[in-house]
Amino acid sequence: MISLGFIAEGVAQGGASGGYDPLLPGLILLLPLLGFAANGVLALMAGSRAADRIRGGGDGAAIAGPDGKKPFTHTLPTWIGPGVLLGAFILVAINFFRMLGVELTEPVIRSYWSWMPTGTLSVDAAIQLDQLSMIMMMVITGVGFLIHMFSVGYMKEDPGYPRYFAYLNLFVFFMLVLVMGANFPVMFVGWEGVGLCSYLLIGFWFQDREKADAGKKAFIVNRVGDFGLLMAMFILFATFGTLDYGAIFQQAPELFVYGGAAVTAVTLFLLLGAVGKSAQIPLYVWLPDAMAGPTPVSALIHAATMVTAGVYLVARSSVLFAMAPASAAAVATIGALTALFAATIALKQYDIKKVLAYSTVSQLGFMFMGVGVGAYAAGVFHLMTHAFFKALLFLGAGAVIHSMHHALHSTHKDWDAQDMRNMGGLKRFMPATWITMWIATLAIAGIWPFAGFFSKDEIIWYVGTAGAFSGLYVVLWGMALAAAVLTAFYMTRMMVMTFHGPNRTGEDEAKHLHEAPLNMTIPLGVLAVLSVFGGWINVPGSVRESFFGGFGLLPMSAWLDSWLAPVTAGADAIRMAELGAYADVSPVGGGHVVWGAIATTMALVVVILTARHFLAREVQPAHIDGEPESGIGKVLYNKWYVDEFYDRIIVRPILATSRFCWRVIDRVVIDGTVNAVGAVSKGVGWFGSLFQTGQINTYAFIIALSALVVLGAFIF
Amino acid sequence: MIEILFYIFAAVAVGSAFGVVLQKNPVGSLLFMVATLASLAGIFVLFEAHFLAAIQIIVYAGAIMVLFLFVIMLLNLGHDYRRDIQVGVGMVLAFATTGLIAGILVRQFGGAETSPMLAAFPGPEGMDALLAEQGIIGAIARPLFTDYVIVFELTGILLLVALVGAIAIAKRRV
Amino acid sequence: MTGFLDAVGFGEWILHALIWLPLVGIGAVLLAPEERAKEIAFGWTTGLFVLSLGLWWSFDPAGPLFQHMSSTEWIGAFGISYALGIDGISLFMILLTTFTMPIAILGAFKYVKERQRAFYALMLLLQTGIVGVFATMDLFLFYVFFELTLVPMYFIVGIWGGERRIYAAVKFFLYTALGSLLMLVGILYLYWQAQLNLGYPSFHFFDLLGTPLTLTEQLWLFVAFGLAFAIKVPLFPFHTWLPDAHVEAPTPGSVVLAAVLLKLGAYGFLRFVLPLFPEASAHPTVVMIMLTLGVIGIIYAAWVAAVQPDAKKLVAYTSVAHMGFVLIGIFALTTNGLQGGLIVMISHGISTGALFLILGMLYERRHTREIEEFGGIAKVAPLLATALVITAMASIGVPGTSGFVGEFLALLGTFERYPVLAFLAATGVIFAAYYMLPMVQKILFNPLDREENRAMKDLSGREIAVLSPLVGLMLLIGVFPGPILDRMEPGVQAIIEWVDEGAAGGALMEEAKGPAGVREAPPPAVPTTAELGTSAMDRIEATAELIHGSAAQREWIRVAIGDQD
Amino acid sequence: MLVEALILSAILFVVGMLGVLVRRNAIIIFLCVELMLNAVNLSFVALSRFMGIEGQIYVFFVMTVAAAEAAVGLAIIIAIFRHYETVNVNNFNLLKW
Repeated sequence: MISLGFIAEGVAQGGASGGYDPLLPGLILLLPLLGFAANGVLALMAGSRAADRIRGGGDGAAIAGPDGKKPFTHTLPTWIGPGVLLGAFILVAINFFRMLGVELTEPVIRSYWSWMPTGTLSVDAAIQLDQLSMIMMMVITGVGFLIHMFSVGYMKEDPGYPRYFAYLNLFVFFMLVLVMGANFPVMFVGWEGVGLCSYLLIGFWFQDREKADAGKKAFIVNRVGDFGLLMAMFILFATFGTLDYGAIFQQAPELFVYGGAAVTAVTLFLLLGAVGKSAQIPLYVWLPDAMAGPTPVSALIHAATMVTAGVYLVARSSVLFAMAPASAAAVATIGALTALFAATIALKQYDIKKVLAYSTVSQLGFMFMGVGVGAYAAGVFHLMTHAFFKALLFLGAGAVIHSMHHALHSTHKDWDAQDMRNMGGLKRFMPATWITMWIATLAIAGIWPFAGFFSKDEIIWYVGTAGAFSGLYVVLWGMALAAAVLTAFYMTRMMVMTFHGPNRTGEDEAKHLHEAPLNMTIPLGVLAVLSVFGGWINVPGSVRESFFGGFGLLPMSAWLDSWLAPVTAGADAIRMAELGAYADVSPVGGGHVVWGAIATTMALVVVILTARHFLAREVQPAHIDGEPESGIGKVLYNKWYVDEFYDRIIVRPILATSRFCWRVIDRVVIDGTVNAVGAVSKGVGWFGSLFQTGQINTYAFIIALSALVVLGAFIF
Repeated sequence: MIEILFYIFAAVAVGSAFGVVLQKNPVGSLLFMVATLASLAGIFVLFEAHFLAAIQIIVYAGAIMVLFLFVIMLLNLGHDYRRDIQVGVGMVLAFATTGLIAGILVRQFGGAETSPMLAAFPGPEGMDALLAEQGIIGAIARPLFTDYVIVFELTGILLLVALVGAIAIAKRRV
Repeated sequence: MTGFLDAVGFGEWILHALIWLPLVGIGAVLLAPEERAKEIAFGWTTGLFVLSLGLWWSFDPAGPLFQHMSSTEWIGAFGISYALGIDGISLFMILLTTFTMPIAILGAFKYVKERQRAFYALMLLLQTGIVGVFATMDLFLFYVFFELTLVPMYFIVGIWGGERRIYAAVKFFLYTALGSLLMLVGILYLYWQAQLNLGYPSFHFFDLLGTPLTLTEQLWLFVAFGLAFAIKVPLFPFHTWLPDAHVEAPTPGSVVLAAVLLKLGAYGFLRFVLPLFPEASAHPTVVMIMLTLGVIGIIYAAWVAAVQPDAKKLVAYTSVAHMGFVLIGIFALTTNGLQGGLIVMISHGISTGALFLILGMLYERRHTREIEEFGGIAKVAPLLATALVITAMASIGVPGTSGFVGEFLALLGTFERYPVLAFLAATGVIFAAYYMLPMVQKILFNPLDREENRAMKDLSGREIAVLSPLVGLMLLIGVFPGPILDRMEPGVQAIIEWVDEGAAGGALMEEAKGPAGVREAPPPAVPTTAELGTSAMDRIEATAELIHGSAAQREWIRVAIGDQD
Repeated sequence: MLVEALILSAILFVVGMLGVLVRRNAIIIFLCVELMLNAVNLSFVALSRFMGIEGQIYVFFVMTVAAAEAAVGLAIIIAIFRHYETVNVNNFNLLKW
């Protein structure tokens, strides 16, 4: 049914493809799916074998067979898992470079089959290739491949190794569906699919109740967002009669009123979806818990790709958001609030992954600010650079945890391998990890010339210049700056506590601390290179001419902006028409270059001061240090008690209502009514049985009386 | 003449009917019943139903009533003088009900002779002609063995079943 | 394929075969030795399924609305005919039935250990009843088959059920019988009205279609029919029989109950209530009531499901929620809504059937249904865990599974007309995760801390054979629902147009009757109403003449009813 | 004379009914039922005088049925008497439940 030729061609839709002819776009999707299928079969085989061992009284954790060698179920995924990703990445890269060479103004659409034809609705299983999806695909398959490679080293001793790669491949498949879908429903397939994979991977070690809970929480919270997305689709369908991107974005300026209720509702629902997936206030709570999954998963799903889907969604629907200024402002506001709020929590976390998780939430807030003020390219830019350095940070943290775990395991010490207070001085043992993570830290802190400087600075700049449209953005600008400062602080704090100072692991344990193997450090290295140079692809002209751009030495100027221009053209045009161009100065004066200098200086100062502060401080291991007792520290440590708050006002009331519905309404009211009807029938029967005396006279009398009645009826 | 006879028979029938109901002794009731049956047989004769009058005496008064008597004697109820008539409210209600029924029936039957519905039928003259032609036995037997032959046969089966049933029920289980 | 089917005259005998061959199978099962009964029943139903697959090809999506029509007089005096025929909607209901039956029976192999012959005979009887309901075009026949499904189910729950089986069976029977008796009254009234309109008696769907009824009449009839179907669906607040019946029923009983029997109600709404009482069905108040109840059902059932300690009861409540989606899809009266509702029906049949089968398998292993008794099962039974996760995902409507297509379309269709209700109903998507995931977690995940669970066996070959077609179909329908939607579309469009045209009896109804060509008005077997005259006396006189023919007796009757003229 | 006969039959009928209602002796109740039957017979006979011979045929059947009934009824009374040593119907409540 689906031949290779079909995969290659699909059915071309839409108008001019600008001479661009994608190479096997379907195969990009198919490869991870095949990888999933193969690894899935292996996982089931491995799982069944482990199950047999458990039934035989064993622990099921051992991988090696009787001959001491790993069975094929644990060797094949090593090649299949990363292999399909490499293949997909190569295909994406080929397509990317082919697209580079042509002027593509409209997305290239390939339709495979009619998915939901109902008569009035027609949804095709169609994919589209354009500049935005291409960038996303590059990030997904590129960073994805590196993380797969890292995982080979990280997960190789885990009994669920094949299952892990099955999930990971499936995730990549769904993520690609998300960014390649040519209409909202297909995108939604990927949207919920990645949620499902996230659920499975967070709960990968499902034997641990907390981890399984975390997966469940992620899924349910995400579903709140999915609900928003569903509603948005409904409104769009009711308005346009179609759910294809092309048709909707083309007709939106005609069928929607600028700033009208309909478009605002659509975009607010889209925002709800984005907020859920991208872990923004108020639905961010699942992401920190999601750190229960294996660390490479956190890197891939909860830092580099899936959580950025919300940003992608806003960028993809840029036309709609441009038409709904209120919603766009809401996006930016939520982004700013989240950026600042999550950064404050990160200040007081001791779990290395929790710090990174809140940092991710905070950085996603930056991206939201970017797309919220209409700087879609800037948002996507930060999405990309963030994918590099945050993946690097997570992988580095993974390497650290891996090493810590080994060390603690060697003496069976029950310390937490993720608590930074138990680390310290790791740079001696893990120099490669140390260096690469510092690069990433400087990048995320926004220090020139690392990638984060360019992307974050651009967002802050646009938020500031948007202050010309509304005073709100000036406030947001201030919050963004504050969040940037906090970022520099908590990241440095993390680095210093982890890698510097004296080692707190313990003497015996320290002997077992070691650098990660090559297949784990190579991805770190590649990502480090990207974290350095990744930002150079989108340096605005003014900056390029300044010191920060090497006085024009960079080969390109604002490449990403121009690359994404066809995608954001519609939105830009609307914004230009309705609001006008961005201002050229920040709210308090000063040009782009000036503020770039200010920002990087600020960040650098904070990094240095923080480093000095924490180097000077003596940190105690976790079991001595304990939790902060009081004050703002305690509140931050407990994450502003948001989880508890939600538990009180949402979870428990719903549970209580549920119980009430069951115990009272169902059991008492409805079933009670039913049983009451039964009881009434019985009562009537009992009353009738009173006449059933068994005495012939009574019966005779009743007969006579009835006869009298009948006769009487004849007369009267 | 016929009318006088009718009233005499009627008076006897009603009187002994009350006797049946009010007599304490079952045997007494039974004898009153025989009297009623006999006077009804007389009335049958007045209505030119000679055949029925005959079997009324032979079968009813003769056979069935004797069967009752046998049972009374078999169960030795003849000496049971205990009053078994219901008294009090039951009695009043019974009288009221039956009285009302009687009133309704009598009121309904009052206009029977002049009722237009009788016009469609042969009337006494037609019956006389029939009897003159076939005699009472013939008049009854002809439809009985033609139109009603199946019913007639079924009656035979009914009697057989009743016979078997009576034996089966009354037989003392060993 | 189509050519071959035509050559063997497939369309002419297939429906009769699907209805009556199960009864032949009963003979085979009853004659077989006790321990072979299940195999015969399985083989028989599988054969029937293979037979029914031909319908997929023989049913022409571009052809007339109703196909494979046939009609034979059954009780001529009352215009009752043995009339069969299917449209795209009944096509899939029949396929769902024939597909579910062998799977349910195969799933019962180990569960049912006593009186096996009787059990499988009843299952086959059930199949006759269900297929009959879906295939019949005659309202009286429909009622007969509708009631026929009650009897075997009553015994299946009552004999092979759990501890409170008698209570559950009686509750099931009384609840549903109450509704259908009201429907019988409605059917008879409709029949009477139709006879006045047609001039001859008939229970045929086409004859009843377009019977002129006042709005009041329609509303009353809607209540009579609607109550029967609402109980069957079940619609909140008539749902309380379902959890009891499901919990007590043996696994195959639950499977058939969830997969097919509940669909009878929704099918009844689609096939009879909407076309026959269009004005009432499109009446804003009625629609609002039905939609509101549907939405309440979705949310309420989800909430109640979430706090059930008994896994089977939980799944039973999810049925209520799913059928809520079906209801709103139907009563939104949009193409998308109806199509979605139908897909939800199919999807719910498959996924909930699979859930019950899996819970049954767990029950066979551990003899408990308490969710808390399990935990960490994924470790010892990875195949079962995989099946359960996929099924749960299909049940909560994750895209790529059948559940999503249905819920999405149903909600989309509802939103077109009733945005606020669709909004509320869509929250069911959230609550679906809220009830299903904790159950999955408590059964499959969490520590494997009970000794009994450590010894649990994974799926056997038979169980894999039971579950894999279901799981495969969930994914297949999720990805390629197109062929199904295409085939159902004409039927759905017809229903919408019938309702839109209302009681006027528009061209489409005539068209539907026309090309089918099978049905013509039979010559009147008894005097028509017109001949009978209108006054009660005239009718009695005429009737008396027919029966007796004697003027004298007529006079008697006249006197008897007190007519003194 | 028809009217008088019908009235007589009505009177006999209600007297029989009265007996059924007020007596407790099963045999006498039974006798009263016979009385009611006879009352009906009378009306049959009286009407047959005007309406044809069928009335007498019905009476014939009624008598047959009465005979059969008497046989079975008395057998039942005997069976009951053996069990309860009485024929007072107040002592029987077999019809209950």
